[in-house]
Amino acid sequence: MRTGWALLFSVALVGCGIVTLIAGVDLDTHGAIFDYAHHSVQHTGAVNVVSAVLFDYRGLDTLGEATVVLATGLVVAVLAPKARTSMLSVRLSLVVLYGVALVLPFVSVLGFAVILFGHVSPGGGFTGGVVLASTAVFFAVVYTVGGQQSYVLPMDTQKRIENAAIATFLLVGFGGLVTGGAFLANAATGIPLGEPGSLLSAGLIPLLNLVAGMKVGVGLAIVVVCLFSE
Amino acid sequence: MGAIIMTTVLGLTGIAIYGLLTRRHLIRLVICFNVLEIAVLLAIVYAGFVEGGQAPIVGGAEAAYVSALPHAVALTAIVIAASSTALMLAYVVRIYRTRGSVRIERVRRWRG
Amino acid sequence: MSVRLTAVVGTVAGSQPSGFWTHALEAPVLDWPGVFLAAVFLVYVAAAGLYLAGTQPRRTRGWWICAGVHAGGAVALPLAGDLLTFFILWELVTLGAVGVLWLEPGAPRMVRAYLPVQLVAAAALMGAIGMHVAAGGTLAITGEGLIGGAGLALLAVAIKAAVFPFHVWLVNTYPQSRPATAVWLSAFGTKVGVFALLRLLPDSGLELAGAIVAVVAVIYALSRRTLRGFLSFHIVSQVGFMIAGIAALSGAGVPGGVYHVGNHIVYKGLLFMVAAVLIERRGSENMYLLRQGESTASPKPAQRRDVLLLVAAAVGALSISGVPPFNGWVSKSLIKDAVEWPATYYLLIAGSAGTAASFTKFIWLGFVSSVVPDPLRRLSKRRSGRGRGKDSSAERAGSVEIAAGPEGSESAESAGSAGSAGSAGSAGSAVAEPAGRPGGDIARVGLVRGLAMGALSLLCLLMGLQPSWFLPPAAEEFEATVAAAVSGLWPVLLGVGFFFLLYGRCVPALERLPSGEGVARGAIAGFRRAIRAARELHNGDLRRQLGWAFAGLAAGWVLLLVFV
Amino acid sequence: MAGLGDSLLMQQLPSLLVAVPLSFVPLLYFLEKVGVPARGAALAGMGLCLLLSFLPWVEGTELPISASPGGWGGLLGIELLLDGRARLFLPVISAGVFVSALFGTRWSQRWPLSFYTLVFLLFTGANGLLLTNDLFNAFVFVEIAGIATHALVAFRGDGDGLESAFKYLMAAAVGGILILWGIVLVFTATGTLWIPLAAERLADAPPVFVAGAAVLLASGIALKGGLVPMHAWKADGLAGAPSAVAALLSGPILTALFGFGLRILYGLFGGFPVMEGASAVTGGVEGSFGVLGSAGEVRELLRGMVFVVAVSSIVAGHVMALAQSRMKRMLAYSSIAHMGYIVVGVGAGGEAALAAALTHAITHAFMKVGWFFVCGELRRTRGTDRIAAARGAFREAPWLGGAAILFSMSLVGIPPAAGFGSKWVLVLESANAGAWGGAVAIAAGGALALPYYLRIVVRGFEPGRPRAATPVPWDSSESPSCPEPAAELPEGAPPHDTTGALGVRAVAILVCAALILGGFAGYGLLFSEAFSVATELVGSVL
Repeated sequence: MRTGWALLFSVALVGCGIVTLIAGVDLDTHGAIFDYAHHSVQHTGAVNVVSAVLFDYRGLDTLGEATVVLATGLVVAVLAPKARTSMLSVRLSLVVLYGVALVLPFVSVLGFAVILFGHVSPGGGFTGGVVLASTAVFFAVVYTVGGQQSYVLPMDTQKRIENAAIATFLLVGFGGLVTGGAFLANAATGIPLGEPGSLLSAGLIPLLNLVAGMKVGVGLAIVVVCLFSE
Repeated sequence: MGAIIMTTVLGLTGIAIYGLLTRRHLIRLVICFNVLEIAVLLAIVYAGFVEGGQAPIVGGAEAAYVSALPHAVALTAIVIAASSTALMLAYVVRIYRTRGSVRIERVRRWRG
Repeated sequence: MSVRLTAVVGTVAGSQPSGFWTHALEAPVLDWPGVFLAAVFLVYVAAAGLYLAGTQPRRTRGWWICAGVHAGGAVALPLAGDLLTFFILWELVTLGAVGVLWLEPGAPRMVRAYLPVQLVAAAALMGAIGMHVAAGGTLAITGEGLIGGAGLALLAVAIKAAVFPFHVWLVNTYPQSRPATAVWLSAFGTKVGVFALLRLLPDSGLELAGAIVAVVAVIYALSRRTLRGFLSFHIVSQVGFMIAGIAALSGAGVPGGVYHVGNHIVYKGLLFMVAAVLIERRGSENMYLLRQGESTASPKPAQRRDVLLLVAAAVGALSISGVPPFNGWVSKSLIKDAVEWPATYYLLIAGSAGTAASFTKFIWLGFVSSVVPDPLRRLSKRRSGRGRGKDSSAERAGSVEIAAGPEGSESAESAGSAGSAGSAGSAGSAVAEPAGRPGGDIARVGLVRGLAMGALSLLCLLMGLQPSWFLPPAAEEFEATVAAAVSGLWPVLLGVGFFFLLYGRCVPALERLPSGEGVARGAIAGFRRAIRAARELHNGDLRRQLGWAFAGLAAGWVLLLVFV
Repeated sequence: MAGLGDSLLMQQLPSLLVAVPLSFVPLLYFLEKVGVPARGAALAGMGLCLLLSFLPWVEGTELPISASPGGWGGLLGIELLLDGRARLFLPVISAGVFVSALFGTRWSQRWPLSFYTLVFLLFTGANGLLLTNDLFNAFVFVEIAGIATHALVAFRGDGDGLESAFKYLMAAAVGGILILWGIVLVFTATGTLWIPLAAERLADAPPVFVAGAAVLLASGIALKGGLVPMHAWKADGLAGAPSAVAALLSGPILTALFGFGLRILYGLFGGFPVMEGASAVTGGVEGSFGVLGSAGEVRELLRGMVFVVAVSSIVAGHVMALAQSRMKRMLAYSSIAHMGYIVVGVGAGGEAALAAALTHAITHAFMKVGWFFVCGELRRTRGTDRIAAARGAFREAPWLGGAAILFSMSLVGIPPAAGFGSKWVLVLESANAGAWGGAVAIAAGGALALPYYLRIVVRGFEPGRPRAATPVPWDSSESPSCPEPAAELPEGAPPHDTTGALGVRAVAILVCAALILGGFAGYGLLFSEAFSVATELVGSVL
């Protein structure tokens, strides 16, 4: 594609965007018409409204998204060559080796904390999952992929966790269907919502948070590690 | 505030489209795609922005919160974009292995 | 089978909610043109089937199936009561012919010549029906024809009926198939097209166009050197007559035109049978070599049967030239009487004269003359001196010399079927006749063929003598017209005179006639170039693919914004 | 069966149609761990889903069935709506996926678990896309289906497959972004992602905004579906895919995408009115367009754009298909042309033309799936999908040739095949609705299409085998040090799968053939169902 054409198309599209935005300047509806913030505690028991939306109101989106991660991990694993190679030929200094060893537990704890307190504070399954995945990445970078595989989580275990997470999510969903009259139902199943703001509140949301966290953490770890081993 | 964000969004979009149409390096194409995605995400998040609103963690006091729905949507979109990116990179790596280069000329076997 | 399938659709479609779809399937239309034509088709199927069954041991079952589909579609098509059935049967006619041609030696060339234009015709017909419906028409076939899409329908008809500029498919297929195949094919395809003109565009106003086609095509026919090329151009010419009649609007026009269709099926089939026998006997299709081949290829016993052959050929020639009391005379008189404009009339006279001249040539060269006329010999000498280059181009241009491929197969075939006394002949006939009695085989073949040709000859005579048996009931007034038209003999005399006095001098000019092939070739080359350009546009560059997408988006968006 | 209509099963059917295929993803994994072969379990699961997809056809079912995962309804959460359109397409998707899974023996033998997992993901995505009544949820399902699909495209793992997958992924991802942009604009203007409410509120939105959303959504869907200015990736994307995957892509995925497009068009933007009576239909957009210009003019402009796209898709698709020397690319271009047919029917407006488009979408799914199976069979025996290599293949397996002829007839539109019926009605109905240009293009399309199918059939019935039966490795730059996970079969190697698997593949082909023939016999029934769906869609606008 010639530069001139490319410039023309991008400028034309941006111009269209500008016109559209100018037309939309006086739009007064910012955000959803339904005010989640003032109903979510009562509906779901979750103080973190984003978590409430993600895992309760729009649980299906989240399930789908977890599925996408699973698919990605699957494909990358299929495409990756079977013979593993060590990632880096560079020798890392002792400072890095021990420094990472020192930091890793804390990062892991942080990840779990973000996941478990997802419904009461900023964070949640996805954020925490990414933090967890980063521990795996650290490990793979510093102690090689083989080290990550053999000492932390073998690939098979990772896959098992991933599938178990999806299965749990689905089980929760079906459970809600049977007891609460809707797939992925939360409060309608009769589960106690608890005191808003406490750890054991918001019904099934913490469980789903945990599941999604494991799912995302392991899934991203698989992806990254497989890409490393290329 | 809105003007700044929207300028950023449009600028990123323009850059990304221009890059998608002119770059020859496959990884740069992937990066351009990511920039495009980020522009949309920014627009999504801005769609829930309320002037003077707080983060949607409901405290005791009654306050104005930014809308939570776009946040949730953006989170989901981010994960999907990350997955797409990961797949693209995986393909690029494999293409590098089989075709020996990541220039765009190497993915022109199918044509006509 | 087609009927049953439509029945299935019909029963299910009966409960359709959509407006016109409820009326999609109609009872057959049993008016005179349809029934007459279907009956003639049926008779011809019987005659040609007889002819082929006796003589063609090499026809495979597949050939017969395709031929049956072709003919069956044609037989049923005149009776179709709605456009859906009409379209399906039209397609069956096309596909059957494709199948038949496919099973011929030298198939690829013929199928290439035949299929693309026929597909265009089918598409045009479908589009025309669509536009007809768009204009508020129903699918039922009425006397009024289409109320929309006349141009497309005209294109479809013109292609199917091989009207002059669209005739290339015809002259590139019939003369190149095996002789007996041409016998089968010659009757159906073009007549279906002419009939479609009657059904779809009854008031097309093509009277003058038809007459022009009749004249132009006859000039081309005069210039042909091969027997079946010559007959094929006569089909085109006679189609011109039919169109002039059907488009002629006044009382006798439509009956005359349709009657001419029926007559033409009969006498042209007869002529193709004669041609097939001649080619087999003489081993050549070049009209100027027909008598020369006689002495070598055919021993004495053939002479006696030649008299019968001459009778059949003469009946065909007299019919097509419009000499009383044969059938061509009746329909041509009706058509000439019906046309509106003087110009049309005189053109039709010219066409008749040309027809008479060319069939005089046919009889003369095929049966009478012992010496090839001087100018022709000179010409052929010059041609052979010029070498193969000109020949091959002429061959492609439709004035077909005997090509090596078809000739080889023909001679093998004729050896098998005509059963002349040779080892190849006995081997070939052994396929059909396990007892290996060459003599009996010849007799049987001759009998069956004679029966077929005799039947058609008698039919020619009968249709000429008793037109009231065939014409629509309220046609008494036509009889007077016909009776008054004996004076119409003078174009025939004109034509005969032309052949003996002037033809030799015209041959060099005729040989130089341009052909429509160049245009077709140019169109094909242009299409090829377009395809190549399109392929080069799709160069597999990912950025270009995305660029097109963004360009489309930008164009649409800008357009929308401008208008909003 | 009397109580079935009110049962929990029926009430929650939309959720189940998404959740059940999805639940087979982990289930397959764990079943394989305990020793159950993935193939058997997967086929059983697909049978179950096929059964589920036929449940809405049970007598006495009241449509639409609305279900909301989480139980919050459309405004708060996500609504899955099983309307007539979904009911019509669900069995098509399920059956298409089922036969494709049945057919895909070659690759599923190598990695059964991954293959079937991805097929189930694709299944989930397609079903969800068809059912969802929520904009963003639709995006999620589009992406699930997309990722599963190009992952499957890459499944061969050689350079060609990877190139296809990469091109497909880039195009699909950009298409996804365009869709997402459209969704963002709609959300910004209306504050909701629930389609019915958004449609209602779009009426008050600035028309420029609405136009932007419409054009972005339309381009995104066109890019994913492969309509003309956005079609260029399609042949490249399908060329390197395994045949079963190509079948999945052009059968179930296109059907689901078409269903989604209809929901956007009619649910969100009010659809195209019948041509003559443009003022009779007042959709959400029309009212808003009326602010600045004549609503009718904008409508007609939009319709003109749609026809330009459709007709150029038809022409470009057929012309490019004529030029191909490989079957999969040819079929991909043919798909582009057929998408053009369908869009003509949609753009013409009115119930009847829309119904014709719906039926053509259904018949096209099966005939294209069937042809891809034939192509896969040829590839299995010949090692390549080059048309030249098909010489003699149908002579060796006449049933295959028969199937190829049947599917070709259907695609071209020749009577005893279902494609004829839908094409015929499509021509007539779009002409009836005034779209005579589109009708003529469709009619001419058949003339362009026949030669390239005929070429294969003729080649297949020619005697003899091709001299070079195995493909020329046209990627000589591949480094031998890196072993391909799934290279092309080596020269002269025996067919990869056993005769038992061939039987299964034959069954898959014959099922498609039976559907095509049955589709012709039952065409009236199919059309009347489609007609009621179209009436419902058009009526929903009023």
